[in-house]
Amino acid sequence: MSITAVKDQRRSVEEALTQAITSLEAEQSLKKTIREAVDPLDDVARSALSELNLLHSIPSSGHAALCEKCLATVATSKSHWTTVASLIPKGEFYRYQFAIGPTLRSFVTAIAMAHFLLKDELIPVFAISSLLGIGEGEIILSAEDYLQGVIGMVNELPRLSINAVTTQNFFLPIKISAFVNDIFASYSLLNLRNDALRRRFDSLKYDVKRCEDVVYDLTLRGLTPAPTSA
Amino acid sequence: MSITAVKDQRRSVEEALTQAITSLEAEQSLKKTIREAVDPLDDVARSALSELNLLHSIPSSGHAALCEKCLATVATSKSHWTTVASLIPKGEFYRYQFAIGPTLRSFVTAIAMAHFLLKDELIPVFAISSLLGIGEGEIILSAEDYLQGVIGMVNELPRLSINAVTTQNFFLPIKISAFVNDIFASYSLLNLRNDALRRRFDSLKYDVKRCEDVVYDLTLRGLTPAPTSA
Amino acid sequence: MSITAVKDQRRSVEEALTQAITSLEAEQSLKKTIREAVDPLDDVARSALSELNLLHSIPSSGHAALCEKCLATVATSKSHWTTVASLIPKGEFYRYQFAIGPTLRSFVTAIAMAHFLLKDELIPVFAISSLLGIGEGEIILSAEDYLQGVIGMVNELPRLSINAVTTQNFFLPIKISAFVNDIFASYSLLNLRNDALRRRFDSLKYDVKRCEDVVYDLTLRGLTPAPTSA
Amino acid sequence: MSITAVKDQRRSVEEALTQAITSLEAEQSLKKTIREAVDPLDDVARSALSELNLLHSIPSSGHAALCEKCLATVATSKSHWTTVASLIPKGEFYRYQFAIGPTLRSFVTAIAMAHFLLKDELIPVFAISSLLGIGEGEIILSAEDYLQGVIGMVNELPRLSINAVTTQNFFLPIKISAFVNDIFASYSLLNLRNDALRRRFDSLKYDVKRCEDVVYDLTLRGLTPAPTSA
Amino acid sequence: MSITAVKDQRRSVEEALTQAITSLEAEQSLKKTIREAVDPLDDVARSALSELNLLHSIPSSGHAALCEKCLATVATSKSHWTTVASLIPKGEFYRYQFAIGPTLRSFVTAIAMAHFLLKDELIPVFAISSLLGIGEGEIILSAEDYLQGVIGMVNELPRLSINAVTTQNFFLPIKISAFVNDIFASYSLLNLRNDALRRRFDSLKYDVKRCEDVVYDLTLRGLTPAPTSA
Amino acid sequence: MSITAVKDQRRSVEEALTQAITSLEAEQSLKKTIREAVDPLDDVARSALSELNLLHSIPSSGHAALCEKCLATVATSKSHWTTVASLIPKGEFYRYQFAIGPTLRSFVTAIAMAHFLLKDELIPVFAISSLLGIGEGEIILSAEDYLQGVIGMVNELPRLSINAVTTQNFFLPIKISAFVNDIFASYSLLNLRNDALRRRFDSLKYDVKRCEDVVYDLTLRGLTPAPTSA
Amino acid sequence: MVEVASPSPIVTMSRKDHLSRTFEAYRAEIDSDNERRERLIILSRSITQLSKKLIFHLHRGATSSPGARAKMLNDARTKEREIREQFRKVNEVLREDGDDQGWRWHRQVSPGLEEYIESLSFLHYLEGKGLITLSDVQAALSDQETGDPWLVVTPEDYVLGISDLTGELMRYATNALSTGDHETPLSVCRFVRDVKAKFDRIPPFLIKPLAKKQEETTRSLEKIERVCYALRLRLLEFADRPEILRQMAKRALDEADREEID
Amino acid sequence: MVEVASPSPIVTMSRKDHLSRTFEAYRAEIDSDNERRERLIILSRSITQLSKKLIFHLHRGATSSPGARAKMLNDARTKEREIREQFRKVNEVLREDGDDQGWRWHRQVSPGLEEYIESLSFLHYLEGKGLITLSDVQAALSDQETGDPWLVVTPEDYVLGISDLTGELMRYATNALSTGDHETPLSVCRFVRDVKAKFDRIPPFLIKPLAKKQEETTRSLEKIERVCYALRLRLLEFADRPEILRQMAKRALDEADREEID
Ligand SMILES: [Mn+2]
Ligand SMILES: [Mn+2]
Repeated sequence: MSITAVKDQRRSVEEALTQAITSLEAEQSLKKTIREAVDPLDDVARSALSELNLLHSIPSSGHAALCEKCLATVATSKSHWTTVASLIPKGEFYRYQFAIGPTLRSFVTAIAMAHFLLKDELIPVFAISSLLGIGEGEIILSAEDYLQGVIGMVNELPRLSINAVTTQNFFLPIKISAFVNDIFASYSLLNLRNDALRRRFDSLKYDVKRCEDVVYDLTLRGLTPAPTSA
Repeated sequence: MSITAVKDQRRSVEEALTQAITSLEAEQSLKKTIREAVDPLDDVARSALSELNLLHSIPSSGHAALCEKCLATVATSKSHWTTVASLIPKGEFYRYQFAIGPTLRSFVTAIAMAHFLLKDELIPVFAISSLLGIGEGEIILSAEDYLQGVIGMVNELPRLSINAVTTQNFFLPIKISAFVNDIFASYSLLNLRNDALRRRFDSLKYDVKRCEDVVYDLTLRGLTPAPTSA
Repeated sequence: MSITAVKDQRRSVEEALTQAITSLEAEQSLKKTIREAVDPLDDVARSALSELNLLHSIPSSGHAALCEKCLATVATSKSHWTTVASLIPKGEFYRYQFAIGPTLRSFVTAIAMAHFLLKDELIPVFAISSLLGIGEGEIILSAEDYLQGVIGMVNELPRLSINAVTTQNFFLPIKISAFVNDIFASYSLLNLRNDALRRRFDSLKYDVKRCEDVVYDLTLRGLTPAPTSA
Repeated sequence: MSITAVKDQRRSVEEALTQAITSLEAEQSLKKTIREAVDPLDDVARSALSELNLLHSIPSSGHAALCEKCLATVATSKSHWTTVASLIPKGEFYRYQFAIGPTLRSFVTAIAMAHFLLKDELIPVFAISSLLGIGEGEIILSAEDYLQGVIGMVNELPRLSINAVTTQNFFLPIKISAFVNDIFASYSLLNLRNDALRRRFDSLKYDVKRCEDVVYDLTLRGLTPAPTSA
Repeated sequence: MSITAVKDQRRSVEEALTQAITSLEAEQSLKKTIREAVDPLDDVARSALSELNLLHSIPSSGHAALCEKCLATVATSKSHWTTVASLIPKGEFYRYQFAIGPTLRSFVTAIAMAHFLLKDELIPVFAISSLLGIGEGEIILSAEDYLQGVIGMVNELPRLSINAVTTQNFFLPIKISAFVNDIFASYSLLNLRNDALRRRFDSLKYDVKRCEDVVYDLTLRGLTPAPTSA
Repeated sequence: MSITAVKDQRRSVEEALTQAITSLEAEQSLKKTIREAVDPLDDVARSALSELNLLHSIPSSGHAALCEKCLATVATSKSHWTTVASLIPKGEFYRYQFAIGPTLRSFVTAIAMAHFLLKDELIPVFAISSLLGIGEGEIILSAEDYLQGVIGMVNELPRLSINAVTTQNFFLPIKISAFVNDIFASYSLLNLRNDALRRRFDSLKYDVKRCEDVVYDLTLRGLTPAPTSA
Repeated sequence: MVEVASPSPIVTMSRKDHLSRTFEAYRAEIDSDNERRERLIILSRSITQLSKKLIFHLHRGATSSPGARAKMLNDARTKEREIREQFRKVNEVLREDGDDQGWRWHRQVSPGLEEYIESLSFLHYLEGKGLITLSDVQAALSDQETGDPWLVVTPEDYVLGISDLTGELMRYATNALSTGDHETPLSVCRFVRDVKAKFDRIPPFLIKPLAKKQEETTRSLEKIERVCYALRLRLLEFADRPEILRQMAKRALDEADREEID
Repeated sequence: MVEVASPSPIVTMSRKDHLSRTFEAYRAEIDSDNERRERLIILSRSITQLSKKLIFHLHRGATSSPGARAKMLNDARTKEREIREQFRKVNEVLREDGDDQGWRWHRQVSPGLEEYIESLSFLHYLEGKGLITLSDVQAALSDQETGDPWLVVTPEDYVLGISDLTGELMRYATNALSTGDHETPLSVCRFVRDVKAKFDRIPPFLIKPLAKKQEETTRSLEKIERVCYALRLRLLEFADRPEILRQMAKRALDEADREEID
C-alpha cells in the first residue's frame, strides 16, 4: 500500500465517521434538551394529580371546585408544551416519544378524571389535545398514550368509590360503577396484541369488580335506590 | 342519574374509546404489514452476508468478484425498500424504526465490507443510502444504525485477517490492521453516552489487538515488508 | 483429504441440512396456517364471553335467553373447528396444542358458564367436545384445558353473585355458592404439580369464600329462606 | 538496560505499590472491623422490631407499654453507636455508609412506629439522631436513610390496621389511615429521581388504599363515628 | 381524634418530611452538578489516552515526545479539578466518589503509562496527585483507584510490546516484560478480598504471559541480547 | 381452642425452633472457626506458589533448590492441617469441604509442580496427603480436588517452557512437553460431567499444543537433539 | 544428551502406563459417583412427589367432620411410612459410598428432604401436636431399631421445610373458614405468627435462602390475618343473631357428614 | 322456594357424587401422567449420560493410529446400540399413553434426544460418512423391523444436536493437531464452516434457541480457524525443512502406536 493510498484510506475513514459521529452527538444533545424541557411538565402533572388526590378526603360538595382547579393547573402547561413542540424537528416526534409519552399519559389521567367528575363523560382525544394546546404542533397524543392514560384514571376510581362511602356519599359509587363498566365493555371488544396495554387492560377487570363490590355493600344495607334497568 | 344521563355517558365513552381503539388497531395492523414487508429484506441481507462469508475460505484472487456479487445482491433489495418506504406515513419513520433499523444495520455491514475490500475505503452514509435507493423516501439511515453496522463489519475483520494467512495472503492482514486502527482512532474521540453503542465500541479495541497480533506474527517470520512510518 | 472426499463431505452437509431446513420450513408454515385458522375462533370466544358479561347487568329473568344466545354463538364455531382439525396431521395434536389450548379454554369457560345457569350442573368434557364438533377429529380437549377452563368460569361466579344481589336476585347467590362448593370439593381430589393448574386451583378457595360471604350476608338480613339441613 | 537501572525500576515499583497496597489493606481491615461493630446493632434493631411485632396480637391497651419497651431497647444501642462512630476516620462516613445505612433504616422504622403510636406524630430526623446518640459523632442519618426507614414503617401499618379490627380496636384504623394519608401527600410533592426511593414510594400508594379499605369496612358497619370534614 | 389533634399530627408529618425531602433534593442536585463538572475532565482523559494510542503506530524514537505531550494535556485538567474540589462539601468526598473515581482511574492509567516510558519507573500516588493538583483539596486519590488505574496501564503493555516488534524495536518488549513482571510480583503478595480488584488482578497474569511470549519469540530468533541475570 | 391448648401450641413452637436455631448457630460458629483455621493455610499456599513463580526468571540450575524450598514451605503447614482436621466432627468432612477444597487445590498445584521438576513424575494423591499430614485425620483429598489441582499445575507449564527458552534452557521444554502429553492422555480416560472439572479439562489441550509448539520451534532451529523414535 | 532429552522408552512407557492405571481408577470412581448422583436425584424427586401427594391428602380431610378426619390422619400415617421407605433406599445408596451421614450427597437429596419435612410437619400439626422438632424429624429418618440416622437432617433443611409449612397452613386456615370453623383460622394465625417471629430473629447470614422464604411466609401470614379480619367483621354483624352463625356452621358440618357417609 | 333455593339432598348428593366420580377419573389420569413424566425424565437423563460417555469414548480414540481407531469405532457402535435400547424403553412408556409419536411428552425427552443426536452425528462423522441426515437419525430411532418410529425426531432436535456437534469437532481438530495430523483441522474447518453457513441462512424465528447456539458455533469455528492459522505459520517456517515436520509427525504416531500395543 503506497503512502498516498494509506492517506486516502485514512481520510475516507475520518470523513465518513466524523459526519456520522457529529450527527449522533447532535441527536444525543437534543434528547437531553428535550428531556429537560419536559421536566417542568412533569411538575405540572404531579401538581394536578396531587390536587385530585384531595378528592379522596373532602366531602363531595367540594369535588367540582377541585376539578376546576385541577384543569386550571393543567392549563398552565400550555406554554411548556409549545416549547417542547418547538424543539422537535419536523417529522421526528416518534424519535422522542419515549421522553414525552409518559408525561402525556399523566396529563390524560388527570384531565379525564376531572372531566368525568364534572361532566360525567369520557373526554375524547381531541379535547385533551386542545386543552394542552398541542393540536397544531409537532406533538402527537397517540391512541396508545390516550388509552393508557384513561386506564390510569380508571385505576383510581375504586378508591374514590370507597372513600365516597366513608364520607357518606352513596351516590358516587353507583355513578362510578356504571362508568367503569362502560369503559370496560368498550375495551373488551379490542383485540389487544399490544403487550403493555394488554397487561393494564387486565387490571381494569379488577377495578370493575371493586366498584361493583361497593355498590353491592350499599345495596345490601339499603343505602342505594334500587337499580333501574340501566 | 336519569336514564338519559346514563345513555349520554355511555355514548361519550363509546365514542371516545372507539375512535382511539380504531386508531390503535390501524397502527397495530400497519406495524404488522411493515414487519412483513421487511422480511424479504432480511432474506436479502442474510444472502449478502452469507456470500461474503466465502471470503474466509477462497483465495484472495476471488475477493473482488465476490464483493461485486454481494453488491449486486444488495442492489436487488431496492424495490423492497421502495415498498417499505411507501408504507410509512409521512413523518412517522421513527415510529417504525424499531422494525427497520436492525435490517439496515445488516445492510451497512455487508456493503461496508464489500466496499472496503474493493476500494480500501470506509463507505459514507449517503453512498449506502443511494445503493439502497432510500435517499428520497421516508426511510432514514440514522447515524446510530450506520455506526453499529460499521462496527459489525469491523468485528468480522480479525477473522478475515487470520483466514487470509491460512490461505497464504500476507498482504490483506496489513491492510486490515491499518483500516481497523483508523476506525478505532476516529471512534475513540466520540463521547459516547449511548450505552448500546458504548458496549460495542469496547469490542473494537479487542478487534484492533487481534488484527495487530496477526501482523506481528507475520513480521516476526519476515513475511511482510518492513513497516514504513505510516 | 482428496478432492473427491472434500466434495463428498461438502455434499453431505448440503444435503443433510437442506433436508432438515425444508422440513423446518414446512413445520413453520403449518404452524402459521393453524394459528391463522385459530384467529376467527378467538373472535368467537371473545364474542361469547362478551355476551355473558351482560349477565352482570341485566335482570335474572333474561339470563336463560342470554345463555342460549351464547351457546348459539359458540355453535357458529363448528365449521372453524373442522377447518383447524383438518389441518392437524394425524396423531400430532400435542405438537400444536400450544396454539389451540388457550382458545379451547376460553370456550370451556363460556360454555360451562351458560350450561350452569341453564342446567345447574357442570358440563362434562364430552358434551363440550360435541358442542364444538371436535369429538371425531384430531383435536383433543385435554383434561388440563378442561380443568383450567372450568376454573375460569368459577372465577367469574363471585362477581355474578354480587351483581345478582344488586339486581335484587337473592336466589342465584345460593345456587352459585352450592355449585362452587361442589366444584371446589371435586378439585380437592386432585394431586397437582406446582404448575399453572395448581396456582389456579389455589385461587378457587377465595371464590368459595366470597360466594359464601354473600349467602351469609343475605341470611343475616333474612333475604333468603333459612337453609335447611342441606 | 543496566543492572542498576533494572534495580531502580524494581525498587520504584515496589515502593509505589507497597504503599498503595498497605493502605488498601488497612481500609479492607477497617471495613471488616466496622461491619463487625455494626453486627450487635443489627441484633438490637431486630429485637426492637420483633417487640413491635407483638402490636399485631395484643389488645390496644398494651400498645403504649410495648412502645416504651421498644424505645428502651433502642436506647441500649447508644454505646454501640459510640463505638462505631469512633471507628470512622474523620470525614469518611460516606465511605462506610454502605455498611451502616441499612441498620440505621431499621432503627428509623422501629422508632418512628413507636413514636407514632405513643404521640401520634411523625418523629423528625434530629429526634432520632438524639435517641441514638449519634448527633455529635461521625455518623450521619442521611435524608435518604430517614425517608426509607419511614416508608418501612408505613408498610407495616395496613397490617396493623387489619389486626386492630380483629382485636376489636376500631379507633386505631382511623388514626392510621389519616397518618398514612398525610405522609403520602407530603411524599407526592417530591420530585423523585432516586430510583430505589421511587420504587418504594410507589408501594405507599398501595398502603394508603389498604388502610382506607379498613375504614370503609368499619364505616359500612357503623363501627366508626361519622367522618368529620377532616 | 379532635380536630386540633388531627392538625398537630398533620403538621408534624409535614415538617418532618419537608425537611428531609428538601435535603434529599439538594443532594440530588449537587450530584448532578458534580457529574457535569466531571464531564470536561473525562474529555481531557479521553484526549490523553487517545494521544498515547499513537504509541502503537509510531517509531519508538517519537515515544518520549508523545509522552511529554500527553503529560501536558493532563496538566490542562488542573483548573477543572479545582472546580470539582470546590463543589464537594467538606468531609463528603466519599459520598461523590462514585462519580469521580472512574475519571481518576483514567488519569492514573495515562500518567503511569507516560511516566513509565519516560522514566522507566512506576509513578507513586503522591506524584499523580500533585500532577493533577488535587493534593490539598477535597479530592482523594484512593489506593483502590490508583491500583485499578495502574492495572489499566499494564493491560495496554502487551499490545505495545507486540507493536514495538512490528516497528522493529526489539528492546522495548524486554523492558516491558521486566516491568510487568515486577508489578505482578508486588500485586501477588496482596491478600485481595476486594472483588473488583481481584478480577482485574487475574487479568494481570495474562498480560505477564503475553509479554513473556514476545520475549520468547525474539529470543528464539536471536533478535535479543542473551538475558542477563536480571 | 382452650387456653391450655393455646399455651401448648405456643410452647411447642418455642421449643422446636429454639432447638433448631441453637443448632444452626453452633454450625455457623464451627464454620467460622474452620474458615479462620484455614486462613493461615491459604497464606502458606500463596507463599509456596509465589516461590515457584521465581522458576520463570531464574536459571534452571536453581530450579531444584527452589522446589525443595517450596516443599519445605509446604511442610510448615502440617500443624495447621492437624488443627483443621481436629475441628471437623467425625464423618463430616464433606460438610466443610466448601471451605477447605480450594486451599487443598492450591497445595496440590504447588506440590505437583515441585515434584515434577524434581522427579519428572506426577505425584500421587497419597504422597500429597502424607506431605500435608492429612492421611489419618478427617480431611479428605478428594479425586476432584486432586484432579483440579493437577490441572492448575499443567496450566503453568507452557509459561515455564517459554521462559526456559528465554533463559537458554532447551532441555526443559522437551521434558515438559512429554509430561503434559502423558497427563492429557490420562485425563482423556475420564468421563466428565459438564462441571468445573470438564471446563478445566477442555483448557488442557491448549496447554499441550503450546508446549509442543515450543518443541517444534527448538527442533526447527536445531536447538535440541532430533527426537528419537520415542 | 539424547538419553536425557527423551528418556528411554521403557521409563516413559512406565510413567504413562502407571498414569493410565491410576486414571482408570479415577474413571471408575467418577463413573460410579455420577451414577450414584443420578440415583439419589431420582429418589429425591420421588420423595418430593410422594410428599406433595401426602399434603394434598391432608388438605382433603383436614376440614371434614371428626370421624372422617381421624380416618384421613390414619391413612396419612401409612403414606408417610411409604415415604420413609424411600429414605431407607437413600441410605442404602449412601452406604455404598461409605458416606453414612449423607454429607457428600446432601445437595442432591435436600430438595426431597425439605418437601418431606413440610408434609410431615403438616401431619404432625393436624394431629394436634404443634410444631414438630428437628430431633423428631431426625428420629423419623433413622433406623427404628439401631437409631442410626439414614441421613443427617440439618437445621437448614428443617427451617426451610417449616417455612414452607406456613404456606400450607394458610390454605388450611382459608379452607376451614368455609366450613364454619371459626377457631382454626385464629389458632393457625397465632401459630404462624409465632413461627414467623422466631424466624425473624435469625440473623440473615445464618441461612441465606430463608430471607426469600420469609417474604412468602409474610404473604401467607397476611392472608391468614385477612381471614381472621373477615371473620371478626362477620362475627360483629352476627353478634345479635348467633342462631344464624349456628345455622351456617351446621350447614357446613352437614356437608362434611354427607361426604363421610358416601 | 325452600325447595328451589337449596335443592333436595338427593339431587345435591347426586351432583356432588357425580362430580366426585368424574374427578376421581381425573385424579387417576393426572397421577399417571405425572408418573409417566417422571419416568420419561429419568430415561432422558440416562440417555444424556450415556451419550456424553460415548462422546468421551470417541474423543479418546479419534486421534489414535488407524488400528486403534477402528477398534474404537467398533466399540462405539456397541455403546450406541445401548443408547437406542433406552429409546425403545421411551417408546414403551409413550405407547402406554397411546401417544405413539411422542408429541405430548416431547419436551421431557428432547434434552436426551439432542445429546444423542450430538453423539451419533459425531460417530457418523468419524466413520468418514460426513453429516448424518435427519432421516438417518429417525431410522436409527425406529423399530428395525416394522420401521415404526419410537418417537418422532423433529428438525429442531436435529438442528440443535448438530449445532452441539460443532463444539465436539472443535475439540477433535485441536487434539488432532498435537498428533501431527495436519489434514484433520483443515477438513474439520471446512465442515464446520459449511454447517455454520447453512445455519446462518435459517431465519431466526424458525428455531429460536439456535441463535444462542450459533454464537457458540461461531466461537468453535474461530478456534478451529486459529488452529489452521497456527498450522499455516508452522508449515511456512518449516517450508524448507520438511524432514522436521516428518520427524515430529512420526514422533506423534509412535506415541499413538505405543498406546495401541499396551
Ligand atoms: Mn408447599
Ligand atoms: Mn457437547
